[in-house]
Amino acid sequence: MTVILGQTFTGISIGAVLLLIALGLSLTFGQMNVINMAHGEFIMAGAYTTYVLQKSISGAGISLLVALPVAFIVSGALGALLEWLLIRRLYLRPLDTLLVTWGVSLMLQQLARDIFGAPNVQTRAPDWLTGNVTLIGGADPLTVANSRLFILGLAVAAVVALTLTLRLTPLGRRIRAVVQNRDLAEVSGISTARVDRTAFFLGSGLAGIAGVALTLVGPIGPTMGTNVIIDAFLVIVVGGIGQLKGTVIVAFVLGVLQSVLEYSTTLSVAKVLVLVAIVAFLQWRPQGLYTLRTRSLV
Amino acid sequence: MSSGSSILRRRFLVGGAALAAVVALSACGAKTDAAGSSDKAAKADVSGDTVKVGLLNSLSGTMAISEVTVRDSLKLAIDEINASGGVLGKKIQPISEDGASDWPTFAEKAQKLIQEDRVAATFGCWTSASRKAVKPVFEKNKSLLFYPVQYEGLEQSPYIFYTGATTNQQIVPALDYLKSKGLKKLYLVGSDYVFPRTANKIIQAYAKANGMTILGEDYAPLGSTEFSTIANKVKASKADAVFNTLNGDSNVAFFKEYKSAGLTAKSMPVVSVSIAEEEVKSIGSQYLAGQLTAWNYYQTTAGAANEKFVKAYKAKYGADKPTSDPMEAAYTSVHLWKAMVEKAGSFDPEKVKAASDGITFEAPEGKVTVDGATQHIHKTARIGEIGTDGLIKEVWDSGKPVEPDPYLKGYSWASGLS
Amino acid sequence: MSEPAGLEIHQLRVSFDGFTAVDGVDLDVRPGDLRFLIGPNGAGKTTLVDAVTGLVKAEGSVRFGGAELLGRSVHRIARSGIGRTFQTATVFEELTVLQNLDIAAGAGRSVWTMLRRRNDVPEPVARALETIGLTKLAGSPAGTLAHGQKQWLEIGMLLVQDVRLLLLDEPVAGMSHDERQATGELLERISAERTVVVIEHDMDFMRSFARSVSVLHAGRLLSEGTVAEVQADPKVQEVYLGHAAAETVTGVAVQEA
Amino acid sequence: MTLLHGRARTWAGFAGAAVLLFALAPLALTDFRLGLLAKYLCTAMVAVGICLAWGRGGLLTLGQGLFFGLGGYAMAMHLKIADAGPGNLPDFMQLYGTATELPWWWRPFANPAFALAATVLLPMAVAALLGSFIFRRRVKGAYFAILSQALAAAFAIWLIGQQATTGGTNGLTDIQGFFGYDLDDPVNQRTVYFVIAAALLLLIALARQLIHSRYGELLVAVRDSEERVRFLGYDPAKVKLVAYVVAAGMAGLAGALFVPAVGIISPAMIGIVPSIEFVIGAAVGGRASLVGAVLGAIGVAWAKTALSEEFPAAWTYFQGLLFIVALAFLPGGLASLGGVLRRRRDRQRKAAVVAVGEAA
Repeated sequence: MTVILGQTFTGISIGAVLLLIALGLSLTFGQMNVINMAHGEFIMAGAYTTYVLQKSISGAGISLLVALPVAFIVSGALGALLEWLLIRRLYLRPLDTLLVTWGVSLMLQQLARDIFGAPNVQTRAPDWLTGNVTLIGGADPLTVANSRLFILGLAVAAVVALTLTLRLTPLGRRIRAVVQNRDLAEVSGISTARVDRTAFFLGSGLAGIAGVALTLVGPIGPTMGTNVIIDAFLVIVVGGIGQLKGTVIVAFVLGVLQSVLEYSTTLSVAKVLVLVAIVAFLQWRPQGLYTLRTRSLV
Repeated sequence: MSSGSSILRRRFLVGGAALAAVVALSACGAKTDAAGSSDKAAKADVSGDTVKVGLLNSLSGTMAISEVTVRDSLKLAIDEINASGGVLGKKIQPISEDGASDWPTFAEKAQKLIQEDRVAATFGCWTSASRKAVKPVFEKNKSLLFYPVQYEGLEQSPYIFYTGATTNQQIVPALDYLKSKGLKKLYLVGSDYVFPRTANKIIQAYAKANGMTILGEDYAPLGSTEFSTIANKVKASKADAVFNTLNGDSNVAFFKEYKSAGLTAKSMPVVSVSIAEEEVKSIGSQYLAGQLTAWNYYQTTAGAANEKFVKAYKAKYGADKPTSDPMEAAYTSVHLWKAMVEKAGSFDPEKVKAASDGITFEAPEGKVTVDGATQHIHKTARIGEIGTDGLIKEVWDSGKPVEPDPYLKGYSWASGLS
Repeated sequence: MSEPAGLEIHQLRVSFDGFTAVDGVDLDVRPGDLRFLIGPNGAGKTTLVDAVTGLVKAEGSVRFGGAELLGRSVHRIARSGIGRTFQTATVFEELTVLQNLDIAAGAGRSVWTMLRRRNDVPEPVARALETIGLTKLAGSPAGTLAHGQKQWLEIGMLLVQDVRLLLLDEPVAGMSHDERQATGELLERISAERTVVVIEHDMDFMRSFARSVSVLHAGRLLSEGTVAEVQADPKVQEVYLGHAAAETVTGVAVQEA
Repeated sequence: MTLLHGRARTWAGFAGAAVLLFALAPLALTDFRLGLLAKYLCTAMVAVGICLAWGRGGLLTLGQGLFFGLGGYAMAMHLKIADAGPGNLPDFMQLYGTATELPWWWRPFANPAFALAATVLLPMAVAALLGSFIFRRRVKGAYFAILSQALAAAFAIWLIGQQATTGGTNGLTDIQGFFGYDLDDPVNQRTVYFVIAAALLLLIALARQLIHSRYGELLVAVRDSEERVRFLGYDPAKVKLVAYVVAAGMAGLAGALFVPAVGIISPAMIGIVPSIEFVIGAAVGGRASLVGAVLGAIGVAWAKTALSEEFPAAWTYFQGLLFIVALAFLPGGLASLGGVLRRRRDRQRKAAVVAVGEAA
């Protein structure tokens, strides 16, 4: 029983990481239909930002908290720059975007290698994040790592913030208007180019925040982005493009599925099974968990 | 009615011309080294006053995190040798190639170094997969590879010198150490490739013969960074110790998760065979302090040769750069090659091989001796404990260099392994 | 050439997420008719055509030449002799006019024929080229055609399919006066041998060429008859009062509605 | 008249390519470079299929590594069994495995005819199975692309996990012979190259026939407007399936011939990264043009070798830049360069004419 509960919690924490990684994509890929393979490198930029800040700010806790907004801005700015330089030329060719941003991703990885060195770098987690909380005591205690709780909290906060931004702010209304009907938005006086760039800034900024979170659980190195990028795309695709709630549900479901399967088999087998399950699921619901119903043909 | 397709036809013709250009370009690439030799054993080019050697390491891709430091260390050794007059009066000219963490690329670059650059010897490779990929290339071309990383044994190529530890110089001593400390229930965690799988087979056989029990065995694909479930399994097993054969990135995630699960070096120590000073630096002593590693060299290893090596390395690459076992083995391999060549009086691989037996070198890890029969090295086994300062402190050593035994022929419990 | 067939729609109902777009429509189009389907935006005209062609799920009954269509897949309905066009012309822009027509003519071809090159111009294709007046442009990519020519090509593609019923969604939207006239005459020629249903906003065009008219409003059939009968119907006048003028002006801009 | 002229051009093109591949390249290149060219030609064979499926059919086949791997492993399994000799296990199984006899799913590959057929038919069968589901459910665009990647990744992870029977991360290495011929011998290596070059020309001819057939026109129609094709009475799922399956067979054959050329097949040739690299070659050259895709694949593979030899520590910058420039600014690939320049010239000329007209 403890095992099942424990694995469920582990799954939720894996899901929280997946959610944070995928959240930015739900804007850039989900809303704007841009397949940005360099998203992983924006996550990497967030992680390196944490590393750099920790060199100048001594307190591990403070530097981590400072890193959150700074990484948001650093990765966001990188994203906006990429949008301005390349992606805006490619809005009508989503699949070309994939290959072009793949090239960008290669270059950013090499850049990280040249700036920070090829080996991974280290960040210190504050002491209040390295321990764990006991949920159920006894001989087989059920514990949850503080770092995982922090990431879960961060993921929930990010989802809420993103939802509120899209629902309540004028910017959010503009983004939704552009997503729903670009031409109509344009004739209504919305600068679609500016909205695109802002949305890209937000989505990439969220990748930066995910990067800060990843420093608590994984390696910080030039290839850290490639390790997670496909998982993130799968979450969006299975959740349904343009559907935030789909992304949230699927991230947690995949996390729990992975952790439960892994406990009874091995990591490799669990990964293969999850991938096969995803392929099978898309046969059943080719547009993902939630779909936007439209009358359009395409 | 064929106006549409005639455009395509014209393109095809244009394409033919472009193909010609491509072929011409690759031909240009080849011309730099003249003589399109169809001679099977490409002879090393030692005609000038320099001798070329190949450095074959992953400078991009996932393995770059480890292999770049090996290349740096190789370059240091070459600089030292050139500063003291070179080999047989010739300066060494290193040709660096990127294996790109991709095994077929390793094979391609190895072939390029041997056949196009006509190097006298090649130094490098890290993963067993890359070594397995290049092994036939070196054997077919009768050219030498010096492989500087500890590995799973069970191999003895006539054209490879293994300057890292084989299993009886690292894994077996580590098991002896655990046994001597009364840690008898083990959990095995490794990356999913040849070295961990073979190492764990050896550990299983050892455990069976020595009254130890293996409570679980888990593998993660190379590059995996999600270890919470494995940490849960390890914790639930209530093992005495964990034997860790994870490689690269995975270690970082594993140790972060290990600490988060509330496991410590006191409650359940981890013995790692792929965590050297460089990895400690990237994981953080916060997560590693007190954990054990098994190697043949640490930055703190005593001796004048090591002081000189560490000083030279830091002077060349920066005071914050640590030295580690694979870097030391790489550094040593160049010096061993030099000694072999000088004893043979020739760069010819066959003569070098013939001269190799008994060659010694005062390496940073202490005196090492080449075993001509296996082309492995006599090395001292060492267990170290990771300190809060990120350095590894030796807590045990084998006292004298251990004779290499890649097929574990001298261990009765290992008889069924190969 | 096969005989034209009629379309009998009975109590057709289509709903999306609780919104009923077509709400129990009965429609009887006789073989050889040139029927215009009019109505304000959101009346359910396009949805009705979608339902007939299998693009959206619907309840009720749609019979064509006596056979039930509802529940069949899109390409099967197409093979039974029904062809349609869309509000925006969808021809294959990268293929030539000839290739467009050849593909349209070839749904029943054998695998062997498909895998070989096309060496001549099939007879029905040549005839259709003549009918739509694009013989001279046969070798041009469809993407380079003028707007009106694309619509004609689309109609030509239906002709080579040998469809017995053509469903045309705003065929003259965005056309010049001359092009409209030519299109109207084309439709008259076609309807001699086939049944034609046209969704249209352009009232002048409707008055000039319709043989019969059905008026839809809010998913229901409001009125049916000849042009004169429908125009005289007070219900139609009520719905169209003030609408008609606006419709003809904005007909193009609101296409996506 | 024009027809004859066109045919003559085609034959001239093929003849030229044949002279280059069979006469000039072997004369001009060292054994090593010729071996590399053989490797490039294998990626070009994959590109032929990608040109058909993606360029003409609009299917972004981002998982060709899966089919390349199936073909490669089918061939390598046979060669390993043959190397080991009758009754013996392949070397890696003796080292890492526990079994004393061949696993059941290895056994059919001992038969050379079965293995050869499997290199092409196995990928095609897998593609047919996957495709019939995927296309009937109308999975397309980004979904199809990501799905393909997931499949390739799953296959690679599975292979890695089965070390005892697949060689794991190492893959199948150290392949010595090719149907009785010693691969050590440079003459035989050369023959392998000729086989690959001939296979490539054959695939190009096959793809050309398909592209210029009625099916080829229909495929383009499906790419441009799938719904429209459906209204014409075709089933687009079947049309796409044919292109997908043919492309898979080509990738399988490429994988099979890659094995004797390079002497190794490993999961490193199958996962996400190699799958993207296959597509990029075709895209840089020009996805819709057969010649463009083939030359693009050869060119990109060659550039990778040349750049990494010249700048071992910085070549990925150049590679990334190449992709960006070629794809962001030349959507039709290098094959469209001529057209782009011609259009620009025409526009300028037209502008000039207008200006003159206005002036008059």
